[in-house]
Amino acid sequence: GGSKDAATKPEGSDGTKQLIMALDPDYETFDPGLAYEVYALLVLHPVYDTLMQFEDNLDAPIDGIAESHEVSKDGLTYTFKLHKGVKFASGNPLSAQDVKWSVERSINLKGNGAFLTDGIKSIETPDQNTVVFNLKEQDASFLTKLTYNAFGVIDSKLAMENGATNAADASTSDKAKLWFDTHSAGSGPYVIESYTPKVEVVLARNKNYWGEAPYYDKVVLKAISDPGTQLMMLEKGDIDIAFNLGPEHVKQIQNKPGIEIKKAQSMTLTFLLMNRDPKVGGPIANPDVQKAIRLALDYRGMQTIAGEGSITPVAPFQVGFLGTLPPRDPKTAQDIEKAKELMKKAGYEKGFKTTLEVATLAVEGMDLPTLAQKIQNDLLQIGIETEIKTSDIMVALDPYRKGTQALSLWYWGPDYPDPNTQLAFLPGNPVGLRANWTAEMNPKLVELGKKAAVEVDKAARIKNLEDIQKMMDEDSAFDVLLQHARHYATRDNIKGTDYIDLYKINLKNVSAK
Amino acid sequence: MSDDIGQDDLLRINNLNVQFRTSEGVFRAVRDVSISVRSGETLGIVGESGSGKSVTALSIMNLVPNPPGETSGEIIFNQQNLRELSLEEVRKIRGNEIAMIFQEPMTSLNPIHTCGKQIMEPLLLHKGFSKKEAKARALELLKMVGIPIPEQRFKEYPHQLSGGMRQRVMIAMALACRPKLLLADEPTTALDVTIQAQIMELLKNLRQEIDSAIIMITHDLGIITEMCDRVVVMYAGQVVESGPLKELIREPLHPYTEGLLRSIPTITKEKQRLHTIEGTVPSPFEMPFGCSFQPRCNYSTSNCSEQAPDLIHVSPDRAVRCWRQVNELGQDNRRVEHGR
Amino acid sequence: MEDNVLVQVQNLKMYFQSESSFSFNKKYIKAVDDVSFELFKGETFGLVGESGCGKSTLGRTILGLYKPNAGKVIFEGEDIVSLKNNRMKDMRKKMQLIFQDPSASLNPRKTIENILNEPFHIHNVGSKVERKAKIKELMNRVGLSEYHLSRYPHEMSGGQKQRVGIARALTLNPKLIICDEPVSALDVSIQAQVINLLEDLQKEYDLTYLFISHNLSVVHHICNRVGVMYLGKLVETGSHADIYHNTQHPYAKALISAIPNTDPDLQKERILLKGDVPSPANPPSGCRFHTRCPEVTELCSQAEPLLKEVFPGHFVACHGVE
Amino acid sequence: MLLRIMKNNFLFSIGIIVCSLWIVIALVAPLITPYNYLAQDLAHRFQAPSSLHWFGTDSIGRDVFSRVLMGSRISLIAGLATIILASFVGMIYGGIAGYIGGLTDEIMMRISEMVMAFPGIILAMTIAAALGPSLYNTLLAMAIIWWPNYARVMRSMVIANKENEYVEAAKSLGASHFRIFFNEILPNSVGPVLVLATLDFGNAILLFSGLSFLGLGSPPPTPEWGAMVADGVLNFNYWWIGTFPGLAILTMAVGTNFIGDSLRDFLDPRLRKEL
Amino acid sequence: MGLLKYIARRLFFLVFLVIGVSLVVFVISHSVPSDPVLANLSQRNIDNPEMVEAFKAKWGMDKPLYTQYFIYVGNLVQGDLGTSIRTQRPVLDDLQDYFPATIELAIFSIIIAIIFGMLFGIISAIKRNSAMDQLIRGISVLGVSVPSFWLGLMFLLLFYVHFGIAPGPGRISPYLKPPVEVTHLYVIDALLAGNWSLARDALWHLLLPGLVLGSFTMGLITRTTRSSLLEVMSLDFIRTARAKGLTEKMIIMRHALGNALIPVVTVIGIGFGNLLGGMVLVETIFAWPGIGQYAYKAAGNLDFPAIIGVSILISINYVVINLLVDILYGILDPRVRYH
Ligand SMILES: Nc1ncnc2c1ncn2[C@@H]1O[C@H](COP(=O)(O)OP(=O)(O)OP(=O)(O)O)[C@@H](O)[C@H]1O
Ligand SMILES: Nc1ncnc2c1ncn2[C@@H]1O[C@H](COP(=O)(O)OP(=O)(O)OP(=O)(O)O)[C@@H](O)[C@H]1O
Ligand SMILES: [Mg+2]
Ligand SMILES: [Mg+2]
Repeated sequence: GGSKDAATKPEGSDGTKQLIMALDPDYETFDPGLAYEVYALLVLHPVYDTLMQFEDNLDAPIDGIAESHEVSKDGLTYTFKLHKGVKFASGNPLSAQDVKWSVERSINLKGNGAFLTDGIKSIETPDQNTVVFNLKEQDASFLTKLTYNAFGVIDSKLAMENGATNAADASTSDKAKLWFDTHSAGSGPYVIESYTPKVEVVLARNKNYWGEAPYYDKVVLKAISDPGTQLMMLEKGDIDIAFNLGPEHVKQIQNKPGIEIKKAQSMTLTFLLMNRDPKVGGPIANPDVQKAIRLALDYRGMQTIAGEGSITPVAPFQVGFLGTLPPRDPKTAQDIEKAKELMKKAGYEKGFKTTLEVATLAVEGMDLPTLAQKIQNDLLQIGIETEIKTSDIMVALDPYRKGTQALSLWYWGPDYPDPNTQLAFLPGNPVGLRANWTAEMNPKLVELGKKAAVEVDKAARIKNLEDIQKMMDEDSAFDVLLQHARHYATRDNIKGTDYIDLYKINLKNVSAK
Repeated sequence: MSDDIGQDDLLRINNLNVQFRTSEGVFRAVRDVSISVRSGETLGIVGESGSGKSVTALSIMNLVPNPPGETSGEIIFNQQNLRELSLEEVRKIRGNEIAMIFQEPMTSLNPIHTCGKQIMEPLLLHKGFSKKEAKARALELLKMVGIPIPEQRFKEYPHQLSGGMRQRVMIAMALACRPKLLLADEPTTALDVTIQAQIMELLKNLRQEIDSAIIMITHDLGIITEMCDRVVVMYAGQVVESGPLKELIREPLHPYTEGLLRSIPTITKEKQRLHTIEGTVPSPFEMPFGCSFQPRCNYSTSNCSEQAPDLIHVSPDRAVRCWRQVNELGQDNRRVEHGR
Repeated sequence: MEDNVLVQVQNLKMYFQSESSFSFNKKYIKAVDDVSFELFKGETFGLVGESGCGKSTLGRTILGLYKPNAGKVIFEGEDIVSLKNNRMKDMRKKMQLIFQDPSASLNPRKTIENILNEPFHIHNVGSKVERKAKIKELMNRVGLSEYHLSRYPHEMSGGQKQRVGIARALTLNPKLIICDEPVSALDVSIQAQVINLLEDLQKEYDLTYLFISHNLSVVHHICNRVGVMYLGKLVETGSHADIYHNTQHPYAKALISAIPNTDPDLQKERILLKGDVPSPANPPSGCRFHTRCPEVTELCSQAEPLLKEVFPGHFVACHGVE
Repeated sequence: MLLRIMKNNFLFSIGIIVCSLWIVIALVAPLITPYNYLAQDLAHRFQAPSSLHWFGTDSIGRDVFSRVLMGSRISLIAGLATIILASFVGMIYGGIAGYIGGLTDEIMMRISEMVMAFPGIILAMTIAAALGPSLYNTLLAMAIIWWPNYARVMRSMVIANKENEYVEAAKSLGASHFRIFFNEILPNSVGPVLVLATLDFGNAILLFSGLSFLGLGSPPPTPEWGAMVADGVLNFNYWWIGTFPGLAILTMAVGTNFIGDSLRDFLDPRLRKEL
Repeated sequence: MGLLKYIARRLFFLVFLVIGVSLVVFVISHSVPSDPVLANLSQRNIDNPEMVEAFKAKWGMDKPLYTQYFIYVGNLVQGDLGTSIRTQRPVLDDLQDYFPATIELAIFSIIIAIIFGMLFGIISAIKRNSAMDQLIRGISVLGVSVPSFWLGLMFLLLFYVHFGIAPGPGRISPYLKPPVEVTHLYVIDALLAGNWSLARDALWHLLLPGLVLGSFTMGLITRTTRSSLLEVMSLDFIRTARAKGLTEKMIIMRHALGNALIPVVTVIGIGFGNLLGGMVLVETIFAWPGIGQYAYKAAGNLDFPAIIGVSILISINYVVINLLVDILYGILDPRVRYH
């Protein structure tokens, strides 16, 4: 950091101001048309401008590179006016054609984030500064989707010079991915200066930036997977932000000078999947057993493990989204007696044995297998004996997606910041089906879900969503265990480091105090 | 005590004892051995495997590994008791005044140095030669031991040489500093018959040239017969008989020597049934009481198993360790310490 | 063929490959190269020569332990080289081997009794009682006591171990015993015991010995006929007297003159050979001995001399001998 | 013999004492653990070592001391199983290669060399990732990494023993290959392999703990030392969580290696005389 | 001449090895229940058959197994290791990025291990059975017994966190910029660039991981040096040297050491191989951006092109090191001739 005292950390040799952030990144590419990892936007948001963006919170997207936008009455046509005189970092002028080219490229690359563009019927550019999107059907979350890097505006001239294309066969003919990994073609305040996988990404100031210049000359994102290491380095002043800390780590540095602990509500959920198919789940498939399990768990204990600030939503809808009910009271949520009764009713008074599958990874600093052991412990109280089966996430995904896990522990992050993304958990929908929770099993809930997806009236939407949650509290193949808190820490001489789930930290805003 | 020892003795070993402390127990490999060698003379030591021949030779050089070996006795070389010298002083004698040729030419040379270098080493060490002088002398030595193209062999490594060649290199090395005493521990046993003949011939010729005393250790009586002036016979760590070659061969006094001589087939003898010494050499841990040879001896009497005989002189030059001789000599027996 | 021939060796060749099987140019060590001779019933045939000249290989090839590259070994009229497994197994009973190193030839993990029982097991002969009786008899015969039966080889002396080896060779009543340096590892005083034992057994069991040794004095003592080998070739064969008193081949002469002599009064002229034995991997051309021969002529390096009968029963392979 | 070596060798004695201690602990672990090694107590998580919890408590309030004690069982079993499995496979493989010799030997040894060249831990990770981490899969992977060592030793032993005259004696008696191999060669060849296996025990425990550190051992809540150290890394600031299981691995490995090291010396005939 | 032939033979084996290794990984990779498609496509896209098809076509997974393997080997022959499914970069590029870090650390720690291992071993052998010997043997056994992941943790806790005398994880301090890459070895590159402080920083960062990584090899080398020296000291030619009148010091320096080092060279080769294996653990602890971490990630993602790539790289490395060891062997030991 530029303001840091030189004793702990010398400036860059030329006196440049630099921000060093340590994180355990998952990004694999910086091609805006392909990147769809959790941390992709942390890097790409300050590099590629989007039409819409979030500033401090996820309430509603605001204009980004668009000066203004208009939505047609039928909700099928979105018209954006671009800021005038914007130049890319290369010096090339930014025009509506660039926007159209970029989005078309994303569509045709068929990358992991391409589903965000699914609703687009066509794109028009009536003039240099106007872009018009025509949608196939109404989409209440379209503006939110526009904040993603799939809609990041690329310097099409520069990109094409380096092998990029927006042609229909782009998924095979586009050759620019490797170039994008170590270069950038955006108009944001930073450019990608270098990228050494597993080591660091260096962002440097875009000298041609059209907006207000950022504070730092350089932002270095160090890949340090181990939270303990991040913590040590932060303590030493070697880094400015330690982003992947567990709840326990921050406790250790609570009173250390020079460090500011940050805590925020993340949108990540951890939940228990309970299969509804008796062929897969055996006794687990019984709805009474599932309810018993929900009652048997010690949510307070789990929140202790997940760390301060974590809560337990009633249903798979994050607190912070529109229409989400207040979280469970962990003190009263557990009711062993009632759970035992339900077990008896289901005919499993003596309990049974089953397997609890869990991926070996940490969710927001909490080790999932540790949580699994807690669940194992709790379930023993109502006679359910579980054997934990751990596997690597990539291996575990297979049976999860095929719906062959009886009882498993999973996490979920929203695809885009809107409650509609959570409807996937409903019966008959993709996530619901992973528990073999089919539409016939709860037609009423399915009905409500369908209504929620198209409802545009805000009040009606809220009511609708609340009904869904209440119903899912009674009957659900999922038990939401936690909505995590995000713990991280910074040196106390920097600001603008508040958490925002989409970007993690909006690097555009970080500066010295 | 022994008054009949001439001052011309180059080496005199008095009451040498070597014992080894091993995991199985302590045993005496060399017991009360007394030997002397005059300068210029060749002394042969024969005896069965394990009878202590090599250990005796090694203890002259102070090379018996300690632990496990413990040595006592006197080794007087050139009027100096080697056992009382410091290690530093002994080193100055080793390889310089006393040199040794070992049984195994295959393993006794360092595999990673050239032959030349190994021959030069004692010269540089003891004689203060310059490298150049040492090399010249080494080449000379190689020629002397009958190695063709010495310049080339000089540069070669031991593994590039045949067994006979290696033994020649060993000999050249031992002779480098013109030692006064040369210990040859079975220098030909590992070699082929024709090569063995070559080496023997070489040693015989060299003996005249270099004028050093030689102790020749072997279990081949043929070699003894051809090379030696005097012979010492060892059995189970003791000297059992000693004397001038011809006398000893013609008229062995100790039953072991006698048996040994008669049990060897020779091409000069007529074909007849071989004489045998029954039984085997006793284990060093289970030495028989009394005379060590008594269990195998045809002449053994009750006396033999009760008390060990001393080495006695039957003539100024001959000694034997046997009760039979003691009894024959009657009261005249005298205890001696030097096998003459 | 005479009736009293037990084994007839004809043009036997045994080559070893010197390189690993992956290499491109294979080299051969011609350990035994075109050797022919006969063994008569009840005789002791001595085989002498320097180390590496192929004595052991020849012995083992005769036994069928190696498959020869060429030639025949006719044992009682049957060529054992071409025998199939089962017939070969039967044939094995008739021929046995005694080794040089008495410690190496006994399995250290078996008791003497087990070792001696092994031949019966393999050929499945005799009842338990019979076997036991036979073993006891043999033990007595080779001069060991019954209490040795429960011992392990390492608990015995070299001479005793060699006796066990001999007993084992006798279990199946063989006709031919190949003694590969049976006494060279033994101490002088024990050597005589074993030699006497071998002589006694020969008489008693009507055995034929092929006696390999490089000790010419021992061979002189025990053998009726002698063969001298040099680099895989037989250079001279003949009766005991032929070889020791009417030596023809220059190599055999040198060999005999090299024997150290135990009579201090006898001074004899020694024929010293130049240099070392060449490697059997690339033997010299012509007569293999020509590089060291004191009587070498021009012809020797060009043509290989054949084994010719120069006197009745006395064969020599040398250009210089008529 | 044992006592005699012990008397003369300080390190060996330590090794014997430490190993016996661990074996005793493993045998009686359930009887002496102060707490149930599975019992969670979220109210008392991350307790520093105290008189109540000698080694402190972990992230869900389990007693680290009890878990360390119980962990000795898995470590010992894993070490033993790997060694047995690997030496068994290696012995058969190496024995066959050595006995048959020639091209077969050449090919078989190239294959085992290939396995040796193969980065073992990556192989183990791949197998575990593919089949899912479990004790069996991990042990299997370890045995796959490990056997070529034994194959090599066994092969050289067999080749050396094959040349022995007693083998030739059996051959000349007409013994079958089967008999020669199993009766004459094998009993004289397994000794050094078994010795190597014993000496290798500590290494197997180390490798196993390394793999379980990477999350490739048996699933939680099994008290595996490697996994416990990993937990300690995760909860970096509570030093006791990782330190004590690490010390346990260390002492067990040191103990076996002290024994192995001294035995190696003792079994080397050249050095034995002087011991 | 003989040497060249020998090298040619080893290189021939290398081809065999590469094929073998790739085949093994290939077989494992395709006989496992998990599916790299699932592992690498987003949840949304998995549900979209078109996307899955596109993905499979892109990675050639729609073809039969043996065809896939032949395609792979075909590419391999042309030096193309394929593209990593996870990073979507050519595996060769990935390896070029990750391998230098590993090599730098490995070389550093092997040097430490060799220096200290041999020194300790020699002292220990000379002072056989003394307290010093027992101490050194204790240390060497400790070295081979200590779990590297744990030692790394302890080192960091103590020297970095607690005492603050050692640098933290990573190849250089986070605020420094890596040197211009020439050899990709930071220390050397920094020296080449004349940047002394950077070189020192990089070297300093090598210390802890280097020690941790090298501890096992050091113990091994100590042990081997000791026993090999003791063994050599009991050989006949040492007795010959004594008989020549050399002092003990001369005997050790001139006659024993040269012979004793021959087996040590083999152990160094083995140790180096071990280092690369142990990398996964140490790199994880020290956030070292090397091949170990890459492999760990690749295995977790069932990224088989990457796993095969790493495996081949490390196997080749193993063979090359063994080749070097053999050549060194020939230099140290004149008896060894490569026919
Ligand atoms: N370093 C040693 N440690 C223990 N015992 C030893 C040592 N050196 C020799 N011995 C023992 O001392 C005894 C005498 O050995 P020595 O080598 O002198 O016999 P030798 O007469 O030379 O026999 P050979 O003819 O076999 O060479 C033997 O029993 C031998 O085992
Ligand atoms: N199994 C084998 N493989 C390869 N070469 C062999 C084999 N056996 C013997 N040879 C070689 O064949 C040659 C003859 O060996 P053989 O053992 O027959 O000689 P020998 O006359 O018995 O010698 P020694 O007197 O030393 O016992 C030698 O060069 C030897 O190296
Ligand atoms: Mg000796
Ligand atoms: Mg032989």
